[in-house]
Amino acid sequence: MNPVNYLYLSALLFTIGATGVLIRRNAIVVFMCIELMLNACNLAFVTFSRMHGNLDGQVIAFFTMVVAAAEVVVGLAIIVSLFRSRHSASVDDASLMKL
Amino acid sequence: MSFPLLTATAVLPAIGAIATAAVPAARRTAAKWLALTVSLATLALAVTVLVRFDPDGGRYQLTESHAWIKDFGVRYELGVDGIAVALIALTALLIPFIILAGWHDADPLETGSRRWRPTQGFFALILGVEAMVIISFEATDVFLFYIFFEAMLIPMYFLIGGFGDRAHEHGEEAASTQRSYAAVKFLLYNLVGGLIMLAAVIGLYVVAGNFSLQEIAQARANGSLHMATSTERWLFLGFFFAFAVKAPLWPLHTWLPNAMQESTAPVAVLITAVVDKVGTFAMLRFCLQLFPEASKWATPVILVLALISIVYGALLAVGQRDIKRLVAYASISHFGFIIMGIFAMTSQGQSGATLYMVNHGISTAAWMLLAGFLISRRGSRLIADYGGVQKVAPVLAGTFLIGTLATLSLPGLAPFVSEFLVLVGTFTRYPAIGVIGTFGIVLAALYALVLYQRTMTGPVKPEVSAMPDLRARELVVVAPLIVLLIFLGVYPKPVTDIVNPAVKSTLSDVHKKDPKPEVEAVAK
Amino acid sequence: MENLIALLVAAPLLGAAVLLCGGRRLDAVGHWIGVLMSTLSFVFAVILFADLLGKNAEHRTLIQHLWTWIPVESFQADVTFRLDQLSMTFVLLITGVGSLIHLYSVGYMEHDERRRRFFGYLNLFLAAMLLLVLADNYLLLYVGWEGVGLASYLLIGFWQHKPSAATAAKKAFLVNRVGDMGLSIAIMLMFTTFGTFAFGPVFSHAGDASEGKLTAIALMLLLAACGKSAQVPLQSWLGDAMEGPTPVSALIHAATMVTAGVYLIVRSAVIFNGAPDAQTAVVVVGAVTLLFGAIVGCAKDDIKKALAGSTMSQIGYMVLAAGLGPIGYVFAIMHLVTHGFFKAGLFLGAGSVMHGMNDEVDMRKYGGLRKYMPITFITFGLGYLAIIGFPFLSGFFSKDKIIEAAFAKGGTEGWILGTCALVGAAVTAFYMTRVMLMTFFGEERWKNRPTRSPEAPSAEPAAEHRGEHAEPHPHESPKVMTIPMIVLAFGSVFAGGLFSINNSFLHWLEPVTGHSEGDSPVSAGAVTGATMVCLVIGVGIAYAMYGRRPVPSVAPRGSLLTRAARRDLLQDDFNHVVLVRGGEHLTRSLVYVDHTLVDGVVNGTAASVGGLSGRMRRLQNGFARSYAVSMFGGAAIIVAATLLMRAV
Amino acid sequence: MSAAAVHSLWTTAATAAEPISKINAPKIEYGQLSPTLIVVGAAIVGVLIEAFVPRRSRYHAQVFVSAVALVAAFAAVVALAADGYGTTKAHIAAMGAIAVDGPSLFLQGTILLAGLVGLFTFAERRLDPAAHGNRVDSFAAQAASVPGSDSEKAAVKAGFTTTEVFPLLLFAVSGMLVFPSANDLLTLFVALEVFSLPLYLLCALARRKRLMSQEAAVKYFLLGAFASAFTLFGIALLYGYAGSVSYGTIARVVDGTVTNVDPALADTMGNDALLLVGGAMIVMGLLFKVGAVPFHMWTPDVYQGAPTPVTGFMAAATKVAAFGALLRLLYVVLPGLRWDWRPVMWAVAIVTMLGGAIVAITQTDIKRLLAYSSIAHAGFILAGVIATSKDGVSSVLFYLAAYSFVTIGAFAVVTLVRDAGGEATHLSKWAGLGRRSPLVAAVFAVFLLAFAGIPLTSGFAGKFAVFKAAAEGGAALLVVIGVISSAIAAFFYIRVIVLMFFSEPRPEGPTVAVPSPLTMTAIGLGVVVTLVLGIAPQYFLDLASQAGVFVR
Repeated sequence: MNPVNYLYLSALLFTIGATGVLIRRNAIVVFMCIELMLNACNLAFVTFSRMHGNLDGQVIAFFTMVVAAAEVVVGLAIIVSLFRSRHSASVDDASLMKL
Repeated sequence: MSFPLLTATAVLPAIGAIATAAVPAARRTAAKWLALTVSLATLALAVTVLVRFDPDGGRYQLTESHAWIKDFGVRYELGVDGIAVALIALTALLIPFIILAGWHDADPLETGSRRWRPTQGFFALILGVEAMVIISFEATDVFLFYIFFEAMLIPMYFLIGGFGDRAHEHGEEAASTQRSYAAVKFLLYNLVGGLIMLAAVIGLYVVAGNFSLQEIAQARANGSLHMATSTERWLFLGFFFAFAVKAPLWPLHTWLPNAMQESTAPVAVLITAVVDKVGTFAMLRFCLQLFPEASKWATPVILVLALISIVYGALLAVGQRDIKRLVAYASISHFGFIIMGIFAMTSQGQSGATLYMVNHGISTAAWMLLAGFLISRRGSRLIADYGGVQKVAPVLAGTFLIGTLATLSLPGLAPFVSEFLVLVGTFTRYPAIGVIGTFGIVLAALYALVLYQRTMTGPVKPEVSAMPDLRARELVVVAPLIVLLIFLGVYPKPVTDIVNPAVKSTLSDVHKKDPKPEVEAVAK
Repeated sequence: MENLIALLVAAPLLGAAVLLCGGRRLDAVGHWIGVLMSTLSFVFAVILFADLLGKNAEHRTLIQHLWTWIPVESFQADVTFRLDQLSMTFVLLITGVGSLIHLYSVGYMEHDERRRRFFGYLNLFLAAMLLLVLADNYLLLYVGWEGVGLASYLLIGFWQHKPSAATAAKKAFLVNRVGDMGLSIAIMLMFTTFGTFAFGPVFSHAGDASEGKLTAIALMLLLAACGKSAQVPLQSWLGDAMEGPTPVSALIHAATMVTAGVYLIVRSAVIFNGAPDAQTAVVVVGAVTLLFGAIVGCAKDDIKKALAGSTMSQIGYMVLAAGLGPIGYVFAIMHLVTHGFFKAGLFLGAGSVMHGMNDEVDMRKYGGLRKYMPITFITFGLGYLAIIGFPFLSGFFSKDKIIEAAFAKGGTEGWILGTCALVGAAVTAFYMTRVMLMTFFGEERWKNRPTRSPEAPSAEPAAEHRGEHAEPHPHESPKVMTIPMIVLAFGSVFAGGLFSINNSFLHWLEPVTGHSEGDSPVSAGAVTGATMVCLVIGVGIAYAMYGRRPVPSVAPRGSLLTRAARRDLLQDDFNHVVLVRGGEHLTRSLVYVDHTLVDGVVNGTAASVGGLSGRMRRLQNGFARSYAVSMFGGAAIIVAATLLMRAV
Repeated sequence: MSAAAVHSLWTTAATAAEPISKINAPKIEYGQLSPTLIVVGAAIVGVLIEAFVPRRSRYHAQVFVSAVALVAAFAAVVALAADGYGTTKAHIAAMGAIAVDGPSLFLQGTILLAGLVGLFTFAERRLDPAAHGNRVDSFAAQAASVPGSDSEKAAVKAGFTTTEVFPLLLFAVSGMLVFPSANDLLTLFVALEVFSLPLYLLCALARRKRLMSQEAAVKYFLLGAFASAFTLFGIALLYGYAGSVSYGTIARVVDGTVTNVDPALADTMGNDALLLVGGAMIVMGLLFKVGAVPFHMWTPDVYQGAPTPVTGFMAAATKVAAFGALLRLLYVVLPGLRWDWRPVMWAVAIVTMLGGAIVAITQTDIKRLLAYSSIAHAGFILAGVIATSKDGVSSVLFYLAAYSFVTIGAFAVVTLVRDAGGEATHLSKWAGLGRRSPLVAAVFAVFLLAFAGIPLTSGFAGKFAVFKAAAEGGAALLVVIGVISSAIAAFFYIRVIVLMFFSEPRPEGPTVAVPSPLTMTAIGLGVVVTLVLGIAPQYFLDLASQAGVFVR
């Protein structure tokens, strides 16, 4: 099967993730969508790695996972603290600062 | 190398400014005296420059040159020609009078914090402006000039916005808002002009590769530096715009009335008699030398604008109800004459214009300062609030009359010489414009005499009936100026001798010759 | 001997400086300093005159170079004096009459606390006037020209507390400025034509210049002359100028300054000779003015205004003569001198009358004064006879010559001008007789009536000291005032004759102005006869109107022409409507434009940027997701753009 | 372990020439990476301090360690530069992962100094009134406790302070050090995350106005993660295009000067969409960090919400690092694409300059105002980036150095103006400050004038350098627009000055706290640098122009 299809898939996932970021209110969900985008990237890396026949892409995928994990740590910390002080995880409620 | 006289002339007031600002809050009088002494010392230095300058010598004298910012092709290059010398002398001469006239203008009304020192600030700022103006007269490096041309806006801005007339018809709150409006207007106008010039300066660098006036002018002359016509025109416009804002030329003039109206009389004098001269001076030195062709290309338009300034300014002066605004519009009209003389491209025109800068400086100083004394007595700037002052304060009225006559350039007083030279110089090349320009002298008589009549003559208004006559300090300010007006009106030769050679070489830069008369009546 | 010339100017100038800067401590002696200085100047003049007489005609030109004034390349203005027959004549007239009027003023201004200043101004005037006639180039002449303007401004407005005076002064200065504009343009034209404006080279090369240029120069000079000499259309200021103290009217607005225009034209004779069209303009102006002035003179009830009208008309004669070219130059000057005597005399007389009548100026409130102030009556009467051209008095000779010259111009032109001059003579006779009769004859209309309604402002502050609202007690003026009047009366009687004895005056001036006898269609005798006839007619009508029946003490409504004439033939109304009103509207609208348009554009730009800012600011709505949208959109655009770049 | 290393491993395996057991260890030039390593080490030490040192002495220990580390790292940078690594010995270190050359050293130096000055403002403990006798800094007593809750009160009462900010600062700095010198896309990405994550946290740690602070952190985090996802996808695409993430290789592939093209590479090379889209997405990620329109929208909110010391540090250092990376990317990786990305960058630069300046006019909060001004400045710097010339690089370097000090100084001044509710950031409260405390007002005025680019300040020198480079690069239009927008910008800087000096002080106006020597140093350094770089910039311009060459 032509690896290019995986690229299409990753692009699709990425777009889905991006759309999710744009339309979902709940910070957690938004964050999940971002994770989805990252994983779309991973898929792309691996696919390209396969196409070019070198390992770089696969190695990068591991790096990405680590980074994603770190992001989760930081992100959840922030989001949770926000949730605790506002009792809501909606990104739209967090709009004290504007204009 | 010899003693850097020019640097000293510029640095002394700068140091004086810092020193004055450093005087402790309690010692206000000390600050005043310090400032006065420094300004007088500067005057002494300026006189030394005047003496050391040899009219028949090289074009730029007392030159200094040091590397400064290599990457920008900027050098610290100073040098003076006749025109610069005359204007430096004027500046150094006027500052002491300005300081003396503004002796009490900055005494604090309310005490802010202990560290709030308006008086020190006022005089320090004045000295700072003097330093920057002088160095921009001396700079022969475009970039160096530009820097101070721009930088002097800041102290001026604080002078305009920070210090106003004591009494104000609408109360202090309104006054301060109007003041800051005027200050912002002043700063924005000039800043925009300056930034547009900055673009042109950068362009000049891209074209020429350095900023040395002499090098570029020589390169232009011997053709080693060729500019595309369009480039030259754009650059010229960039430079001219900034100078036209500063000068100010119609229709870029509207900042001046506000600025002069809101600031105290001495500061108003500083604006119109000293700072604005940098603009006209720069037209003469930079526009014509760097972009001769473009200057000639733009001449017709500029002359028309100058003409409009003359008539328009005079007519608006007639229509004013506020003494200071009237003086401001009169100045606009006068600047029209100066610019007309510069771009007439004749030796009479340009010598006249240079002379005009000096004379206008002195006459406006006298007129405006007297107006300031008048205003400080009655606490109103409205012409309608005065009348019959001549009866109660004859000396004030008499000196004011002389200032008035100088403004309408009565023969025998200095401004007449320059105004006539400008008109003749213009007439020889553009008769029509010259003729229309002469209408200016009628209008000048109109606004000047109207002001005098409404304030000084007629029945004595009760509010002015107790008005004291000129005090000793005020007389000390005014008398020398008036003497100077008369002297330069009767014997302007010393100035013209210094100026003529410089004008000659400027004209040779633009490859212009005076038109020949129809009949050779005088044997050459 | 040349070095004396500078002293002529220096003496009064010094006087002025001392008096104006001296301060109150000089109040006691100030007036005498003034008199001394002017007399000193007169003495120098006499010495120089003697010296000139000692020389033969062609060496009667003295040049004194003082210093180089404005040197800019080819533009070389020097401070140089030139004393030749023409300027000598003027110098004598100015210093002579000037000194007399200084003396007169000592008495006339006795009660004015600002007398010192008055004499300072008078001296200033003398200096400027002398500078005017002594200058050797037009630019220096211009200095004197504006200098006298300034002096007249100061003196007309001497009683500054009166708004009318201040306004009149300003008006005089402004109208003169219009004339000065002409002079400055003329100078510029000379500079472009000849490369100089010094008398010598200009006159010697005038022939080489194109007629067009000469005409332009000449017309500009004429404009200047109109301004200074109150000729139509710039005559409007002279009437108001009578707001000034009477000595001022006598010296400046009768004898000397107003004749400067004539001096200018005669001085520039060479240029005018080269520009026939300009000469035509000159004669037209002269003729029109002499009738205009005369008509105005007939209608005025204010004695000074009446005299002012007559001055206007007499100067009209002079200008007319000057316009005739070499035929007339000499006689223009001659009439100028004689007029200087008798008109000054008349004004001083008028002043003396006012002095005695609590500063009343309305002739309808005079009458029968001859027995109260005999000296004034006699001197005034002699002046009167002189001005109407009574045989063998000064006016007779000078005016007669001018009328002859007018006819001598030849052709229809000659006839027209001659007729105008004759009519003028008749009218002159009429209005002067009218003045004479209303003032010194008839019943005493000032009896048991305060001369002034209390609300009307006093003409002179001095009047307050003299009990203003009381019934006047006409009395003769003190010696210090009468002596000058007597001297001037002598002048007005004999000067003309003196000049005409074997044409001494003609020979004196000829070298400067040149002279030519025109070919007159009518004999000199005929002209004289005609003049006499006109004279008789004029006097007759006047006597019929004002001698026979009593004069109403309030002016009758009068005919349309009379009413127009009272208002200077509506000249002021025209000025007011066209210039003043129009000017006001113009300035007001310009102020508006400056505020809304010029300033508005800038403020508008600023405002619109601010508005834009306000609108763009709303995009920052605080919602993280909308920020993400903008990022996403931006990314999309960038990607698309990059691809597009490659595509195209 | 860098990608190149892995690559070599794979190929050896494929050719099967040698047994797999033989792995040649990567060669790391520790000396040349010392600046980064020092900072990272210190950061780890900081973490240990948090773990083991008793609370009361943590603060001093942390400050000491951080200061020493930053100074030492700076010294190391200077040493390297002196050793000629900036110019002659410039080369690629750490198996092609890190470039040690002029720009990276210059930027690292700048970042370290900015970090040091930032550290001073972090460590300031005199501004906030002592809570229950404990001197406190401007960070939350206990980040975990809910705002307004009892636990928070308790924490405040106990005088807790979040000393973790210092290791966080160090981690951020270390990431920033790597960011501009990264020589392959993977390192770039990792560095990006390494300095972003600590900043997200720091933003959330304000002592007062904690809700706003947390909100700022959330926005910054979500948008930042969003942007980095784009970057990562872009990296993926570029990798797909070139078959490698090392700058050199990609550049060669882009230029078509690559050797041994295998069929797969030949296949992807043909597909420019990969290259263009990938490049665009990476650039977009970087533009987000520098806060260029339209990726700027986080800037005002985050700048306003974050603790002011953090804002100052962030505004300065992030810009430096991000622009460094952007320069390297555009000059080393994508010069072959110049004709594709220049027009786009033109557009971005223009909208950024104008947008920033225009929106700033109507701001009423000093921190937001400065945020927008930083956006406008990003636009100016982009103008220099676009020049694509040696002058362009050096001018940008100079501008960044000049700008960062002004920024930190300005925000440091903001921390001084306080009222009951903490910092008084609303402009109306600044009215008449010049009357109350002329000195502070004057200093702030100097910074504002530098922002406005008035001659004799560093702002002018930088602006001139950048515009000059742009003009020489044939971007005259850009210069004109830049000039216009700086005219607009001047308007609101002046507005603040007017407010401070010409309007009457309010009775209920804020007080100006007298800071400890730390903040004073920060501000003083800002003023000095501003004036020195304004009046005698030559030395630093030389430095920048020497450092203006990338190694590839």
